[in-house]
Amino acid sequence: MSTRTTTPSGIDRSTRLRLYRLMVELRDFEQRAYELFLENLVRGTSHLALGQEAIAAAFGVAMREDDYTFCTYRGHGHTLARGASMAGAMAELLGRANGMMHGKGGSMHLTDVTHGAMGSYAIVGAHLPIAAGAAWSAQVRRSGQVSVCFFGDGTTNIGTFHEALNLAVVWRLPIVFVCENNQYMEYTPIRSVTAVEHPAADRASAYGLEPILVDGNDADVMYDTAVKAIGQARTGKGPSLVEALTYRHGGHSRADPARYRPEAEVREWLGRDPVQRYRERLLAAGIDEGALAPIDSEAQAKVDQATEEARQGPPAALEEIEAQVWADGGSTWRN
Amino acid sequence: MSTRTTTPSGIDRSTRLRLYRLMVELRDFEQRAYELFLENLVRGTSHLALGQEAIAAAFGVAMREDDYTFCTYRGHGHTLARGASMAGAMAELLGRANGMMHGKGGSMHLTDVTHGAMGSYAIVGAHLPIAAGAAWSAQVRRSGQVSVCFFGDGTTNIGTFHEALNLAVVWRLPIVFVCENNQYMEYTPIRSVTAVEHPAADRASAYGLEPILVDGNDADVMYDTAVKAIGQARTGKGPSLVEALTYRHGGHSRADPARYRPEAEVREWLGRDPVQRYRERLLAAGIDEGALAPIDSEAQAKVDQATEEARQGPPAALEEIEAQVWADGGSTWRN
Amino acid sequence: MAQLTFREAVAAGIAQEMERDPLVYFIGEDVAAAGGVFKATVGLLERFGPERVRDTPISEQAIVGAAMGAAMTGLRPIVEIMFSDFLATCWDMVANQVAKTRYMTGGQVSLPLVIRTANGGGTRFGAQHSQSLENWAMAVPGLKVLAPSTPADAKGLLAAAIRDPDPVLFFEQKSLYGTAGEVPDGEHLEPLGTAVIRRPGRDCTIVALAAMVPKALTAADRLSGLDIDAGVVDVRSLVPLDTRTILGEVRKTGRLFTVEENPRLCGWGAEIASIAADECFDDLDGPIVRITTPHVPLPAADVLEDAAMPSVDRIVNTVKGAMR
Amino acid sequence: MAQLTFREAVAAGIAQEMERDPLVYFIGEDVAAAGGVFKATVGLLERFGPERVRDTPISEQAIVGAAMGAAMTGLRPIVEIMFSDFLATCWDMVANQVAKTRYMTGGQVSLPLVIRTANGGGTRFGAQHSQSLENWAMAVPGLKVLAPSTPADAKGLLAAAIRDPDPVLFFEQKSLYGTAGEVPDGEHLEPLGTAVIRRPGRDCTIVALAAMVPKALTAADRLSGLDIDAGVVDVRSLVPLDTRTILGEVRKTGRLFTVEENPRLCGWGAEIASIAADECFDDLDGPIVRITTPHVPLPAADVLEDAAMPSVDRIVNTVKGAMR
Ligand SMILES: Cc1ncc(C[n+]2csc(CCOP(=O)(O)OP(=O)(O)O)c2C)c(N)n1
Ligand SMILES: Cc1ncc(C[n+]2csc(CCOP(=O)(O)OP(=O)(O)O)c2C)c(N)n1
Ligand SMILES: [Mg+2]
Ligand SMILES: [Mg+2]
Repeated sequence: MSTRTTTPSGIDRSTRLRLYRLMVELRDFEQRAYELFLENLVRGTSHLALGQEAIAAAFGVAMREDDYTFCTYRGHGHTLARGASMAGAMAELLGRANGMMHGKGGSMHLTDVTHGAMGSYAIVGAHLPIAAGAAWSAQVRRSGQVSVCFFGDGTTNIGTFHEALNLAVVWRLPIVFVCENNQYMEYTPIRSVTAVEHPAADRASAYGLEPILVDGNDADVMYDTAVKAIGQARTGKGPSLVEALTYRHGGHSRADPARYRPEAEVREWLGRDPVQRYRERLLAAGIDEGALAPIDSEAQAKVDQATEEARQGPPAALEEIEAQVWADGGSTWRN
Repeated sequence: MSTRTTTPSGIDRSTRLRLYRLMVELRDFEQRAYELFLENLVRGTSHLALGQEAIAAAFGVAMREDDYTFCTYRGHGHTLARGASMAGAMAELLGRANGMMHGKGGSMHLTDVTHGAMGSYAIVGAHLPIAAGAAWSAQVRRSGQVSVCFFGDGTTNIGTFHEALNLAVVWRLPIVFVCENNQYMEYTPIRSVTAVEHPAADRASAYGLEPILVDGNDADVMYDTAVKAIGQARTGKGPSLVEALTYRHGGHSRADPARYRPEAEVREWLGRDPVQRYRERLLAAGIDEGALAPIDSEAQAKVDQATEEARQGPPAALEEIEAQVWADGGSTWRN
Repeated sequence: MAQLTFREAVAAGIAQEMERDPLVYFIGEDVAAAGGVFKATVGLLERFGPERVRDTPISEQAIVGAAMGAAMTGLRPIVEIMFSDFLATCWDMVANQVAKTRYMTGGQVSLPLVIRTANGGGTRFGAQHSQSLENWAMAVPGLKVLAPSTPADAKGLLAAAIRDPDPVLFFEQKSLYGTAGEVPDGEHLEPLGTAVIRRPGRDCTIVALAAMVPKALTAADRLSGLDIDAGVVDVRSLVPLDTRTILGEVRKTGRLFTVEENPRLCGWGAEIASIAADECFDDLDGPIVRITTPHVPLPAADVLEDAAMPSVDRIVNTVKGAMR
Repeated sequence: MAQLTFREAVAAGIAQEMERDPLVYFIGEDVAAAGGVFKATVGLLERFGPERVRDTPISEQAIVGAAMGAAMTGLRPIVEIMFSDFLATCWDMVANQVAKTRYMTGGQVSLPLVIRTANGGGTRFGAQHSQSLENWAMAVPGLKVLAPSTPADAKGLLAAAIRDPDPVLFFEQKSLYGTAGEVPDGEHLEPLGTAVIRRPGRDCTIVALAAMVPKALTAADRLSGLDIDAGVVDVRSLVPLDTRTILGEVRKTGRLFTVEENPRLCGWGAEIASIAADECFDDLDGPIVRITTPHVPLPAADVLEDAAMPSVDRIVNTVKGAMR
């Protein structure tokens, strides 16, 4: 199996600029989140996807507005890529009242239903069946919506992966499963605990699916892959399972210095930074610096503004503790 | 993929007679169990494997005395095939004090540790990881023991199947996973809910294993398959996943008339009865009626004797209710 | 009023709501073509078709997970988990995902979904198919929990659960499936969060659930012959819990007994006993006594199972002994 | 005596038993090379080698299942479930297989295995990584359940759990990992089934567990300034439960308060309160009061999490209010 690294389809200029913009925004947002963590403003844990931006951005651009995203605790990018409020996300990381979930969920559970970001799930594998359920709902409501479900390499070894894939294929659901193979679980390399080399692609045939193994650090490849898989789902041709090879630049969670990774490996992957690489490719393709520089500075400004808004927010409100257990807004369990 | 139906290896006469004897015993035992159920003596549920005897018998004959068997609620045959007491099994079905587990487990949980029958498990899929654990134990104790784990086609769609297979391969455990594909779950055909045609064999590659699809109604084929897979496990070459095609003659559990199965299908499979077929093959191979008839009558006598012993047993003893929760023999949870 | 069995009442409750609301879907193992292993869903496939009534693979996590995803996006799914014991195989979906997602998202999603399941012992299925697990669900914030004792409640509470905007665990006691009773014709709904005084009593209050209700009623009959006027309250809704009705009775009689099918520790009986020991302390005239299965897995043999579970005899003797 | 942190004491307890018994094996996610995500198993891989200390795939059902199979066949496995919340993903293995198999087989198999897990809140991880779930385990017959509050008990109870012939769920409160205390050098074992009176008291008894113990002790200090002499009992072993010590104190003081980190319904506090309401009824001078987290999933933001969990203030105010 070999990974595709060039884009065959000739993606148009404006789409490529959208891809670039989105990647830069995700990068800047997470770098800022890391700075705020160093300032001790992010109280809870957080899991950054620095280095993995091409995947979230490509799907974000390729999805229809009413499609569904399901992602993990490493889901800032996937959520923002759907158009969710950056200030709302940042405020949630800081535990503020103006957070996307009023401080009740935190970094690991970013959700913005109005933008189709149906939740970030913190128990490995749980969201695969849930995403399949959203696809089932779309199917029987004949809404044409597609469900896209992102997860890591380590997730391919847990039972829900298997159950969700089987159900999705049997019911021919409109869903795209996207495995972001960043080579590691928390601190353990995926190859040391997995029966096959490519944890998702080598298992596609167990569900009657084609293996799809792509360069997850190439925004064009990811975009083509997304368009194709989403198109297949939307036209009733059923699920896909995509394995995108990538790497996280930093540790698993905020406090992890990631010393378990060989230096040469880290260096090699930093050399394949999806943002830098895409910038160079766009320049090489004749899109000039004058088109890219404003995107860079607008992204910074957007993150600055979001950070400012978030920092202005008051701490989460104590009434929230007993709110929204039930649909009536409260938490009463007795009369 | 095609299933093997002839025996290449020239199994010796005495082994073939052992295979035949064991199959006949399992057949007679379960037919008797069914009669006792009709007499209303079997109070709980029971799941018969009439028609599937070749699989349990072949592994029973091929296993070493100290190897481990893990099976399901449909496990009378797998347990008896290890040499467990027939009277103990029958008495357990009748809820008697002389039952194999003193009446505490019932038909679905037959266990005889002294004969390596490590339990019958009634939650679909649960015993696959447990069987892998026994194999892990054998591996690190360097005991040379092999763990054999039987389960149904429907079990291939639950998460534990996936988790156990992956772990077994990664740790290269001495285990044989045996999927008895009898075409149905309870009342639902396996093909209607499974993403691939051969629920186990088509998934072997997801764990880097060879697909093994065999005729589960052919005792010689099953025996060869067992010898090979067990040998591989015992010599440190790791796990196998065997899919054996078979059919249950009756319903899922004692009260199921199995009307959901097409008549022609039932007829076809009854024509492939493993016991009858093996008898005919042995006769054709020159083993004469005089060698087989005594086996038939000895098996009947053995079942008669076991039934008699079971019926003589008093009802389970009330002290058992609070016994053996803990290793001290009791159930005390407070002082 | 028609005379229906409990299992027929279950099917009637589902049918009533599927008829009313095209967004109600029903999935589970062997529920469609076979009508359920307890025959509690017979006829639904024929009536509502294979898109709305579907058999699934054996994969409880996928079943509950799929229902959750569907509930978040506009359907009102009903799922069957064949035996409540199997809830353990999808407990993460139930307890960590379904129960918590509305809260964690600050109320962004609603989860109108019902998980129906066959619960409890008395059928000689052994320890892995006989548990009474309503207390597992009660311990998890975010789940509503119902367990009817009559065919009428099976229909009315199930229909109300389907219509409820929150996730409901609906426990159907296996030993009740064959019992029959009057069930109102036409639309029938029973409100969540309401206990029912099945028998008023002056001397003591027996609080029971599901299959323990008929046993408690028989015990109360026998106790009246011993000059003990015992009332019986059918909890039927553990979450929300009708503490007003329950404590009202306890305050009147001054004595509380609970009858639980589940094993001894941390059951719903302990919860109700603790509430009474806090809020009715001054009204209590004697110890609060819980009658439960001992803290053991349920044995399979008929004589053992019958002796392990609370029986009418045990209720009568316990109450009699404590009321001396 | 050495001064150790709670996390160091956990590692010391494991090391003590692995040194002693070559059949003790230890598996889990990120436990070997990384020394555990809470650094509670640092050094074990180096000391005992990769055969006995092993990293697993992310597959909790396989982890617990494998440990069970190994325990049935001669090993004494220890497994780590990284966060107790993840017990839900393998709850069938824990509650239906591990807990019931000795019983169902009439005692044919022993299951000497320990499931260690990081439990509880206070670390801003949100609702899926902060639950206090010792009551889930307590509700299942066949499981022993421990939750230490000090480094010394972390070592001594964990070592005893490993040596115990039955399955033990060992809950390590995340908020205690960084706390330090004296731990006996050399072999150290604390017996299962024993509660400890951390502070004798005349006026009332506060029963607490794990991270609630230091809070209860601080609250008792403050209450003594208000002329309320409150005793504190550290339960530490929920199964077996030392009712003798607990009820002994309640009988002396006549007042019982429980302090639980878990949500309101069906916690161990309800169990102990119910036992007291039954067996010490005549000794009680007032209502039994439970102090718990409200019945909600735990929120993530620091201010919300702190206000939701029982605090020293809340304990002081509740006891003061009830003792008036
Ligand atoms: C069921 C479960 N087990 C363990 C964990 C702890 N955990 C959180 S993230 C993680 C690693 C996941 O690896 P992968 O799927 O590759 O995703 P990545 O973090 O690399 O994006 C683990 C083990 C969990 N959250 N849920
Ligand atoms: C987790 C779980 N789900 C459902 C069941 C109910 N159940 C018992 S047997 C069975 C069918 C199993 O089919 P298969 O694996 O093919 O085995 P067979 O009965 O055909 O031998 C089902 C669904 C169960 N015991 N456990
Ligand atoms: Mg990864
Ligand atoms: Mg089958």
